[in-house]
Amino acid sequence: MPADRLHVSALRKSFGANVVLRELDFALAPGEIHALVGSNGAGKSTFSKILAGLLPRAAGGLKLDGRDYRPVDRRAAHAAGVVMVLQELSVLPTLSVAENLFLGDLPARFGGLLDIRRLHERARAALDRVGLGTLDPDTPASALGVGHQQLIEIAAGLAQECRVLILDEPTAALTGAETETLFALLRDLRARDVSILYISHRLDEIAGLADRVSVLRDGRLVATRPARTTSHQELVELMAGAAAAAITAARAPTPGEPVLRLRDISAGHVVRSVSLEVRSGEIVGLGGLVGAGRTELLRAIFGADPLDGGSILLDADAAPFHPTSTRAAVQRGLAFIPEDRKHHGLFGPLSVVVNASIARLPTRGLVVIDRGDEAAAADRVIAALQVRCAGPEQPIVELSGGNQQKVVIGRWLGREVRVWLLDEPTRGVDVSARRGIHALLRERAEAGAALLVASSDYDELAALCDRVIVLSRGVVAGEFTAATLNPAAFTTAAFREFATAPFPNN
Amino acid sequence: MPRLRHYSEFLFLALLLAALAGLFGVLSDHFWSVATLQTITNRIPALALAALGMTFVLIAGGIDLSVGSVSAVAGAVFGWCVADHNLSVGVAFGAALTAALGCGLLNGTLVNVLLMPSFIVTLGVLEAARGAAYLVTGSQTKYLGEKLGWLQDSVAGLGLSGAFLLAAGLTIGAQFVLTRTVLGRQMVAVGTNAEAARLVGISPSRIRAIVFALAGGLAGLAGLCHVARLGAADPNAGSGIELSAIAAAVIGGTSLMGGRGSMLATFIGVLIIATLEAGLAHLGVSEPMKRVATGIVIVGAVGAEAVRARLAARRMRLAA
Amino acid sequence: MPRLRHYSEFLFLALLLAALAGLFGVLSDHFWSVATLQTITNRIPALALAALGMTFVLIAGGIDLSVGSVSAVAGAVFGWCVADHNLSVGVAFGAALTAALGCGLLNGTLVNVLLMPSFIVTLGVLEAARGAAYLVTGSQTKYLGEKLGWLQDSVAGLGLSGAFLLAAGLTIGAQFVLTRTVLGRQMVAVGTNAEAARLVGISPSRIRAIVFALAGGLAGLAGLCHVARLGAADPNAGSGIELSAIAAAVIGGTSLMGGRGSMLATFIGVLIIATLEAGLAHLGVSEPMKRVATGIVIVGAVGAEAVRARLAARRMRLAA
Amino acid sequence: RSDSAVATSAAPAKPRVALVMKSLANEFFGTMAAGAKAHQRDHAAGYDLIVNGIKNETDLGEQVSLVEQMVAMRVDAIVIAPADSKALVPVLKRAAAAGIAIINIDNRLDPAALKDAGLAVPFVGPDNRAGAVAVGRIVAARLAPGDAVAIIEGIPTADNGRQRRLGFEDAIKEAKLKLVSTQSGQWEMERASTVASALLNAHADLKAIFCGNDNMALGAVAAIRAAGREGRVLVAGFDNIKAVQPLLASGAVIATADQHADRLAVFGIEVALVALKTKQTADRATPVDVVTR
Ligand SMILES: Nc1ncnc2c1ncn2[C@@H]1O[C@H](COP(=O)(O)OP(=O)(O)OP(=O)(O)O)[C@@H](O)[C@H]1O
Ligand SMILES: Nc1ncnc2c1ncn2[C@@H]1O[C@H](COP(=O)(O)OP(=O)(O)OP(=O)(O)O)[C@@H](O)[C@H]1O
Ligand SMILES: [Mg+2]
Ligand SMILES: [Mg+2]
Repeated sequence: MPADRLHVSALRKSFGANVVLRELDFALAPGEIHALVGSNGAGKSTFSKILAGLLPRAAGGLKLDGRDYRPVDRRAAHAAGVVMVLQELSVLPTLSVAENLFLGDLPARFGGLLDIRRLHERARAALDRVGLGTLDPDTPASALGVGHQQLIEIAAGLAQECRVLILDEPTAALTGAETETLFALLRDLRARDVSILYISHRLDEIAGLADRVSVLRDGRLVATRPARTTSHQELVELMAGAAAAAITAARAPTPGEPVLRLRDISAGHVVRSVSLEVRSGEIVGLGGLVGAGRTELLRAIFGADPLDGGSILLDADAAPFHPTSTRAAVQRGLAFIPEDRKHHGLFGPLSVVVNASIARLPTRGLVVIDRGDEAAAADRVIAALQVRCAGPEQPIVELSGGNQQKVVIGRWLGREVRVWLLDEPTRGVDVSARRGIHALLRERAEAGAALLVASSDYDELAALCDRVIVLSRGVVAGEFTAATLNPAAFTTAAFREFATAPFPNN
Repeated sequence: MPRLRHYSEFLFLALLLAALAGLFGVLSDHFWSVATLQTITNRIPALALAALGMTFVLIAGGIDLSVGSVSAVAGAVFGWCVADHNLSVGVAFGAALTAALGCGLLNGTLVNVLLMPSFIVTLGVLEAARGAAYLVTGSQTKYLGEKLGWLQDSVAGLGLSGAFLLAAGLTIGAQFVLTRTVLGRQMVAVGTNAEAARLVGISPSRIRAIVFALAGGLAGLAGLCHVARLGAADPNAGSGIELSAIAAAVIGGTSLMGGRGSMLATFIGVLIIATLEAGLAHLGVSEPMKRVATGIVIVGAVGAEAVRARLAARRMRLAA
Repeated sequence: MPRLRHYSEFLFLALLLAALAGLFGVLSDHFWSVATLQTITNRIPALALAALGMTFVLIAGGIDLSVGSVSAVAGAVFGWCVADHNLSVGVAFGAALTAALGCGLLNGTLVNVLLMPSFIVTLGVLEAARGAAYLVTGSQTKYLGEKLGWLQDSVAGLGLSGAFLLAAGLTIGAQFVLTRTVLGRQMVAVGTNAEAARLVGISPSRIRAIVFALAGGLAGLAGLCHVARLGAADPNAGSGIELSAIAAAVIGGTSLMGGRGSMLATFIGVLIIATLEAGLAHLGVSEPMKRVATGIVIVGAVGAEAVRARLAARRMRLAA
Repeated sequence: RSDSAVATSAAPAKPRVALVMKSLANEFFGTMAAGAKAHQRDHAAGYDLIVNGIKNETDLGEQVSLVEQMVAMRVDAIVIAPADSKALVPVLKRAAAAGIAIINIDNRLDPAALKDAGLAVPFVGPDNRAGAVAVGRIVAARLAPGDAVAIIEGIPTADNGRQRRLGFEDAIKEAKLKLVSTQSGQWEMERASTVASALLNAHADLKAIFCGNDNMALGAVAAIRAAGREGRVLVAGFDNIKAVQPLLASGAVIATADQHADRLAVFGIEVALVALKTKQTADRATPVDVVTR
């Protein structure tokens, strides 16, 4: 193997008292795809941010092509040829897609005049590469769903000339089709001698894509193995540090009475005439391509967006439940986990306790918060979902993405929830925690709740759900049971309404 | 850790106040006296009450520019009842507070129904309510004499006025509501991230309606304290008080972006502003220099706290 | 599609303006006249220039409460140079603009260095700059006569004053900067999400320094237009103009949260406010009713636009 | 501190007089304060002076605070230009109860309110109404009965503003002129200019504008110039500030009233000093002179 493209030795980083990286050694070869895995909070994002110049102050040695490499900011890293696609979405809704793609480097004439023609040309080329060739570069970014935003971020990263490309969970919001487009691109880059550091919790992707895989645990690199020959189970054990028992969620015996019945629901930009049923004890999956309308459907049921038509029936009620507000929905026993964690789920600067208790505050009398109970409830959430944090008083922004997600789910455990509406519940959650969450959801089902889970991860749908309903451009395009579900049929259904372009704008 | 941080912030504010008082004590002969203290405590209630309401609104992510005008409306209604229609003080008190509460509810309703930024809604209400105060009084100051004297008189033995005790008591109450009740927590949640709050079943509109109503009601009380102090209802009362109230809240560490604030700290902010005014008057500083000094103290107080917070964060990072 | 939405917003504003003008035309006899138009165009430049600067600052995610005081500083310096020291108009002009620019840079520097919210920094500078204006003029109005007449005189044949043409030209220039230059897009980016902008290599401090400097400079020009119009430099000039400027920007659709705004729309906002003032004065409405009407128009204009936008979004969704 | 205490108890103390003004940023009150300070410098042995003003003419609370502050400082006399005729009465009553001599200058305290409070305060100041009548007559002399005129008044809640308006109205009635509109310019040049522009547009036959102060007169002149009606609309002001001198010379403003601002506070202080010595007080009318070119 030739000399390392990137060489990291004894890298250390801590936030306050929280030591995140300890004596980390790592090497990235030229022209390889190197996967990096580890449980939530292991330090993957921190590590890659240091490489990309986003966290300049860290101790230890970094070498790029044999030379000392000390990027002071993202620009310096770009100049050295190191580009990163961030885990957190940072698409700016007030700018156009094209402007978002090249924000750091807008093409200009006469020293400051925006060269719109060149901007659009470059944008079209960049969008084309990620399979969004039909998207108008002038579209305001505010009109894009999370999946498309993720693709824009990837396109922006790929548009930079680079020798090292870092992708932090790029597929977390993507479905199978987009993922395949991305992988083809990455292989192509590898062929052109670009080194790729690929962070993901989807272990199944890794064998097919990466050359080597490294495992991070508690800020240390515990192993680097050839990707193709390392089994899923092996990786999980390396990540967890012990033989983790494979928890396969047991299927519920028989679902009970219907709890949630949808009749001809129309809502949002795409959802039309959707009818479905979820029974007590049942977990129903919602699959589909990016932009299929899963999020819009869930939000409409929860009263977060207006319902444009159709009716929702709860339990055995004859009268439809009209969700006039989320407050009414919560009081009626509904719970919702949003896909956009940062904007719709987190109270960033507030503590883990406050974030964990906000859906149900324990009180003495009617109005006074019982702080003891509140702390105890938060501790229970932290324990039940193995939330990694410096303490319950830590602001939740400082937690890693996966651990934030655990708190967002955990906050509902104190309530009697009849219907769980989960939008991408394990986005950015590590394998063992994902199993934990799946087990938790199964347990809720067994306790009699009805669960509707939108996920872009086929394996998650397959592993978790009793039934899977596929949406295609807002209509129901297929329904599978655990027994009949298979990737080919699933994909056919998902594409049904998108005869040509997957983007509705054109 | 956040607890501790809280106290050090508090201590810092108290030090700032002490430094200011000390400075004036050195510069002026009679500054340190019971009488000065009384002047300051007399000046405080109206601003403190307005600032409490402002802090509620700011914490919930809004802003209320109308507090000054609303306090004038309350005073005007009180004057109209008592001076023009010979109604009893109790009835007038009730009518005045109802009017102020109404203005607050109007603010909240407009913000909720039109989904407009509160800055602009309350700017509109600032104008309209001032007009209303002029209309109610016929643009004339109404002389009332000692009708609200009980608010102004010092309470047995303490040397502090009823209005001051009311303001101090309400500050403590407001702090309790903010930190210990479900409502307070929901205000913080809505101010931090209204959409996330909505998605856990909190109604941001309900919270907004409540904080604007509180701000209106407290502004009304502020107006009545003002009336008590002047012995007259003046339709121009309280103009510009909104900026002082915001300054007090921000000096006290309340975030203009919502989600963060403390009533006790706002109260210290009010004390700082009142001490500054009293001290400058004591020195008989010229008008231009008063303006310059006020500007410097506002920027300085908030700036010093910002620098302190950054240094503390840095120290913590380095210690780790 | 975004283009189209933009135009419909614009059209709506123009309709609002027309409706207001129509209303006054019906209510008052001589309202529709060349003279009224001239009054309005004379009134506009100062507010328009201040509002342009404000829009830049708002778009970049800040707010500038000091524009009124800064415009007074510029006027005061001009008056000091010309009336007290017999300097040439050119020198005085330069000195006045430099002073205003300096205030703007001070704002930007304080915001960047102390990392304080611009609301509070500019509130402090509002006080301090007003004090400075008093100091420079010795708290006296300086009579200047026609020294800046060329700004006020109507330009050959057009019947429009130089100041108006300057303001209109700068509006177009500012709109161009905002939408067609890299700097403008960076302002939008910083105003939308300063952290995300920083991560792609834009320096938010640089952008902030620029927008506050622009706001200061434009406020200075506004102050000079004011001086030209009144033929006198008044240290009390421009007080309260910051709220009118904010109202104009917001009526024009600028977001107080940053990231969104249009200079042309701000200009229409200024026209709406100027028409309202002229119309109310034309009718000879009493001061209280003026206040009430102003409040209603501010809330009404922004509210109507908010309702329109929501209806349009709904229609689009249903049509899709 | 201790030595000053000794000084106070030893020699018969110099009386301390507090001058409480409206906005010192207003040229008129600035001149008043400057006159008082000059007087004190010349009579430094006779008394000490503390001058304070408020930021905003409508912020009564601040002025009340100032009075309380002066009580706290145990001054011997307060000479006050009240920002409001009624609202200052209660606090002045408290000051009087603390044994401080009170002298009212510039803007007269409301007699009814004073009576209600059982307080007697000497008023030393000009008769604004009479001054306005005199100014008004000069303008009226150049007009014919039935001519259209307008008034731009100050803040309607301020008594001196009201007195001036009433004075103008008296003169207008006397000369049988037609008053077409009265609007407030809030004492400000800019607002007055906006109002004047609208008046000029709405009333093509307008012959004169009476302004409650000179700043507003400057605004009115600017509006007249912008409308191209120089020489055809007469303007009258009040206060005789420096900036109005060139306009008086050019005839753009034909008359204003001089209340001798520099001596106004001095008169008050003199009355206060007499009162401290003799415990005798009486109203004292100060001169108002009409100023024309
Ligand atoms: N700004 C910060 N301040 C304090 N602690 C932080 C900060 N950023 C990250 N951390 C901590 O560093 C640790 C590692 O976080 P990091 O985001 O690198 O994890 P990760 O491996 O990417 O996890 P995930 O899979 O959940 O994305 C976490 O414990 C987190 O709480
Ligand atoms: N404001 C808008 N204007 C136009 N189209 C919109 C707007 N908001 C959303 N859409 C479109 O509506 C479609 C439905 O989005 P939704 O988020 O419900 O899909 P999804 O299946 O959850 O996909 P994902 O979350 O992976 O993006 C998407 O194509 C999205 O781009
Ligand atoms: Mg991560
Ligand atoms: Mg979705």
